[in-house]
Amino acid sequence: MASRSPLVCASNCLQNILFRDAFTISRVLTCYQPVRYRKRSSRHPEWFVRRRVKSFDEGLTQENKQFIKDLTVEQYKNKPSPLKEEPLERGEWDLRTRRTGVLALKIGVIPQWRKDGTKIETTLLQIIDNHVIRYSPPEKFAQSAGWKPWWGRKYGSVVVGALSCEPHLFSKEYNNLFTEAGVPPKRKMTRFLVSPNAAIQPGLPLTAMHFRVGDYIDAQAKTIDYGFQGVVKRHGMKGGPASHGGTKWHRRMGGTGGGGNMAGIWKGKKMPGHMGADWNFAKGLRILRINTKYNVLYVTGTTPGGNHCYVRIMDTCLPNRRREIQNEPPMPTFYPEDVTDQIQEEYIDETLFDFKEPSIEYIDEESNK
Amino acid sequence: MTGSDHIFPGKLIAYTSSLDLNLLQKTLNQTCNHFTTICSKRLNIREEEQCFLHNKLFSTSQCLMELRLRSRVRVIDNSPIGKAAATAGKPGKIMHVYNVAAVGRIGDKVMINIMGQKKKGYIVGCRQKQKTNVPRFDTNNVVLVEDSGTPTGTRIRHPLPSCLRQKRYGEKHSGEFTKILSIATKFV
Amino acid sequence: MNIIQKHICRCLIQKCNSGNVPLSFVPARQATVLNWLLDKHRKSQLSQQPEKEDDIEQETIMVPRDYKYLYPEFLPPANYRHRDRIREKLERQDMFCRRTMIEVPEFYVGSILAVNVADTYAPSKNTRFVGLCISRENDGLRTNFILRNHIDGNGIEIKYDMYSPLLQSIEVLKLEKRLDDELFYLRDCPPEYSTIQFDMEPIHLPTGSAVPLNTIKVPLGPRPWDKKWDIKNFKGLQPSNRVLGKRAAIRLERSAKPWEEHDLMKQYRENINDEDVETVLKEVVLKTKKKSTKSQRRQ
Amino acid sequence: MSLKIPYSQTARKLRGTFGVGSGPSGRIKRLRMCVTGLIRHERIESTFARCDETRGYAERLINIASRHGDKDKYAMEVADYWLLEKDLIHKLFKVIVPRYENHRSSYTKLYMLPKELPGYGKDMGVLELKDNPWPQVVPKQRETKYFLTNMLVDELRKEHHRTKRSPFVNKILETSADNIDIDSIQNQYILDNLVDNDEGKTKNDQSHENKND
Repeated sequence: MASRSPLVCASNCLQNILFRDAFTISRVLTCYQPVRYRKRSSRHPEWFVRRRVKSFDEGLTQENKQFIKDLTVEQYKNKPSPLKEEPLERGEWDLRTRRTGVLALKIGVIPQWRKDGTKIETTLLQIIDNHVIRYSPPEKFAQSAGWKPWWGRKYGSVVVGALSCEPHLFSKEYNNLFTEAGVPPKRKMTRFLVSPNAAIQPGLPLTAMHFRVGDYIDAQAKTIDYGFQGVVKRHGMKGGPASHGGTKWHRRMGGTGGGGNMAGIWKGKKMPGHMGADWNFAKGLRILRINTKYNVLYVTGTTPGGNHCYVRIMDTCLPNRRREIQNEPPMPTFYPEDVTDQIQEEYIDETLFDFKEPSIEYIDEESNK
Repeated sequence: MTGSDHIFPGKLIAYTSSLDLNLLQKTLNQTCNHFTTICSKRLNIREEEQCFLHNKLFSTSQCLMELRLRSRVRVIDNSPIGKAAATAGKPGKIMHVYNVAAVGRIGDKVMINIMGQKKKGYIVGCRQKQKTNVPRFDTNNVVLVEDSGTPTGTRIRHPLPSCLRQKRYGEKHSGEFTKILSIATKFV
Repeated sequence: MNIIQKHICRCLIQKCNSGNVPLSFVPARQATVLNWLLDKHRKSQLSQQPEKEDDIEQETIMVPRDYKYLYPEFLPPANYRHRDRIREKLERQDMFCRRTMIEVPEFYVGSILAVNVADTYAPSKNTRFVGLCISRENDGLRTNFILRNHIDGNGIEIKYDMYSPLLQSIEVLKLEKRLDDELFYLRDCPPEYSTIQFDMEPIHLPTGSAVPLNTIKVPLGPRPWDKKWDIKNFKGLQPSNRVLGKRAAIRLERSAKPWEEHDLMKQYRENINDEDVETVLKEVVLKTKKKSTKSQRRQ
Repeated sequence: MSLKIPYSQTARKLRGTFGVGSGPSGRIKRLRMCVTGLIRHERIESTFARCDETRGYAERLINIASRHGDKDKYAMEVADYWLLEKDLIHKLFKVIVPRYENHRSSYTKLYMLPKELPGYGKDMGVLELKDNPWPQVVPKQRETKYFLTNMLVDELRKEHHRTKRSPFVNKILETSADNIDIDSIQNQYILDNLVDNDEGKTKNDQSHENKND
C-alpha cells in the first residue's frame, strides 16, 4: 500500500489528466441545476461522474477489513493540509457579497416559545461534516459549460460536500475529485455561487458558526415525493359533488378550454401528473438558536422536504432582511482563531425563551406606578 | 317549561277543527309528560332544539362546529327576549356575521333573528376547537346588544373567556366590549 | 438453468445477504438518508467531529416498570420516519430544564388538577382553573392535556401545553385513574359527572400506596351526541338503551375489524418497542434520581 | 423486543390472494397459512412479497413465545390464532424457542429466486428458519483466509504494527513524562501483538496442512 507500482501511478496520472480536461469542457460538478421548467429525464448530465463501481466480495477476513478501515482513517488524519501552503486573503463584507452556503440535513420540527409567551414552530437543521471541495474564480468559472450568460463575470463557484465516507465505496474517478481538498470522499455535494471577495479555500470545514443568531437565511430543498397524483391533490381543484347525481364525477377537473378561435388545450394547463420531488425555496427564515456541540440550527417556520432530507442553506437574498444585519458576518467563513473566548455550547436569540430561565410572569404596570 | 302549546300549534288547530276532544287530551298528556321528563334533567339548548324539531332524534350539528348562517345560538344575558326564546324553545339564528370569512369566532359581531326580531350581538363562547389556554364551551353563547351599542341585558351570570378582555384595547368596538365586560360576573 | 440464469441467481442472493446492512426491499422513493446510515456517519472516525458514544447506553440502570406510564411524554414516536436521535436528545434537554423550574407532578387521565397560567389582561396577571383531566396527547415539547369543568350551566374545556413557559404551577387535587384512556364522552353525559368546585381541597394519599382506580360507570344523556359513544366500547360508560335500526346494524357489522386483534405487525408499527423505551427511560431515571427524595408521591 | 429485520412502515395489501375483494381479512388468512407452513416445514417458497410479509409475523410470533413462555395466556392466544394446525403449538414452545435462546440476530432468512424468462412475471422468494435441517440454499463458500489478497493484507498488517507506534505509547508521549523508557514499552507492545498473531497462525496452518494431506 505504501509503495505503489509505477504502473498504478501512471494510470492514476493519466486519469487525473483526462478528468481535468473533461472537467473544463463539461459543466461544473454539482447536484443542482437551476432550470426554468420542470425537467424530468433519465439521461445523465454532462458533468456526471460515475460514483459506484461494480464490486464483488473479495472474501477479506474480519480482521483485515478492520485493519483497512483503520488505515484509511490514519491516512486522512496524517495528510498534509492544503490550507497551510498558500492562504487566500480574507475579503471584507458589503451588502452585495455572496458568501458560501452549507449543506445541512433536516432533523425535525419542534415548538419553541418567545419571551412574550407566543408559541412558534422551529425546524432543526444539522450540519454534518461540511467541507469546501473546490473553488473556481469568476474567470475560470465563465469558461465552464455550467456558466449562464446572465451571471456575467460577477460570481465564482464553490463546491461543498457533506457526510464523509470510506473511499472503497466509490470509483477511482469520483475519489480523485477530493485530492485537492485533502478530505475523504463525500456522499453528497452541491455548488454555490460566490462573489470574488468571498473566495474560499478548498479543504476548509464549515460549521454552524458560519451563521450567527439573528441572521436571516434561505433554505432550498427537494419537496416530498407524492408520485402520480390527481388534480384535486396536485393543484387544489374542487372536484365534483359527492351526491346529487354525481356519477363518476367526484375528483375530476372541469373543462380544458374554450371553443371558437382559441379552441384547443393551451400549454401549461393544470392536469394530473407527477407531484413533488421538485426544488423549492423557503426565504427569509430567522435563526433563533445555535447548538455548537451537535452543529444544529434552530430556524423559524418550516422548510420544504421530509425528515432527513438535504437542505441547502445560504444567506438570504431579500434586500430588506439583508439591511437588518448590523455586524459583519464572518468572511469567508468562521475561523476558530477569530474568537478569543471559548465557544459557548448554545447561542440563543434575545426574543426566544430560554428553558433555563424561570417561567414568564407579567408585571402589573399600573400598580407599580 | 310549560310551553307545550307553543310547540305544535298546527297540530292543535287541526285537532280543534276536527273536535276530537278525546284524542286531543291524549296527545296533550303525552307531550307534557315527555317535556317534563327531559327538560327537568338539564337546561340545554340542544335539548330544546331536539324537542323543537320532532320526535325523531338525529344530530344537526356540523362537523367543524363553525358558526355560520342559520346556526343556532344561546343568549346568556338576562334580557327578556333571550329568556322568552329559551322558554319557547326557539333559539336565535345567525343572519349575518360581520366578518370577511363569514365564520363567527370569539369576539365577532353577528346579526341574529330571535323571536321574529332582528338583533345584534357578540359571540362570547364557541363549541369549535380552540387554541391552547382558550376555553371551549359546550354551547355557542351570545350577548345581545342594541343598535346604539349598549347591551340589552343588565347582568351576565355565565362565565366569559378571559381572552375577551384584550378586545377592550383593540381598535374595533372597544367601547361596546367595555360595556359588556362591565356587566360580566365571572371569567375563565 | 443455463449459465446466465445461475449468474443472476448468485448476484441476487448476494444482494439479499451481504453484510450487516439492513436492506429494505420496499424501495424508498423519498430522497432522504436512512436512520442507521446517518448515525453511522455521525459516529464515524473519518468525520471532522466524531460524536462520542453515550455513557448511559453502557451503564446498567434498572428502569422501574411504571415509568412508562409515569412519563409518557418522553417516549418517542413509533414511526421510524419521524424519528431522529439527536433531535430527541435536544428536545429532552429542554424538557428537563423546564422540569427544574416547575414541578410537574404525577397525574393520569381522570385525576383532578388545578392550573395557574400567566394572563396579561387579568387584573391579578394570573388565572386559575380547576378541572378533570380528560386527555393527554402528543410527545416531546408538544405534549398537552385538557381539563374539563361544568360552571353555571356551561361545560368548559381548556387545553394546556405542558412545557409552555406561561404555566406557573400544576397542582394535583385528587390522584386517580379511570377505566378509559380518554374521557371525551363526558361532553354528552349529565353535568354532575364533570362538575368540580373551585375551592376544592386537595386529597392526600398515604405514602407508598398505589394509585386508586375509579371504576365508576357514567350514564349517557339523551341524544344528539357529539359522536356515537355507545358503539365504541368504552369501559367507563353504562350501556345505552339505543336500539339500532336495520341499516345502522348492518353498517356496524361491516365496520368491525376482528382480524386486527391479532395483527402482530400492525401493533408493532403503531407502538414503540420495549428496547427503545428502555434506552430513553434510562436517561429519565438518571435525571430524576436527584429530585426523587424531594418529590416522592404524597408525603 | 425489537425486530432485527428491515420492515416497511406501510404494509403490503397482497391483493387477490383469495380472489379480488377478499380485502384485509383475506390477507391475514393467507398469512396465517404461510406462517403455519413455515413452522411446519421450516422452509417455504412463494412470491417474494408474500414471503417478506410473512417474515415479520413469524419473527414476532417467536419473539412473543420466547418472551412470555408457554404458561402465559396472551402468548398461548397468539400462538393459537396464528398456527392453524394445533400440534405445532407444542413445536413452537418446545423446539423453536429453545433453539433461538442465545440468538442475537433475526430468526429467519430470506432469499430471492432468479426470474425465469419467459415467466410468470412476479419475483419469487424462499423463506426459511435459521438452523434448519435442510441442505443450504446457497452452497457454502470456500474458506477465504488463504486467498492471495488476504495473505498480502495480513503481511501488511504485521509490518504496520511493527513500524508504527501504538496509540497507547503516543498518549504517554503527549502527557510528557520525561523519565519513562519509551522503547521498552514499544517493544513490549510489538511482542504482545506478535505472539497473538503467531499463535493464531500456527493453529490454522496445521489444520490447513492436514486437510491438504
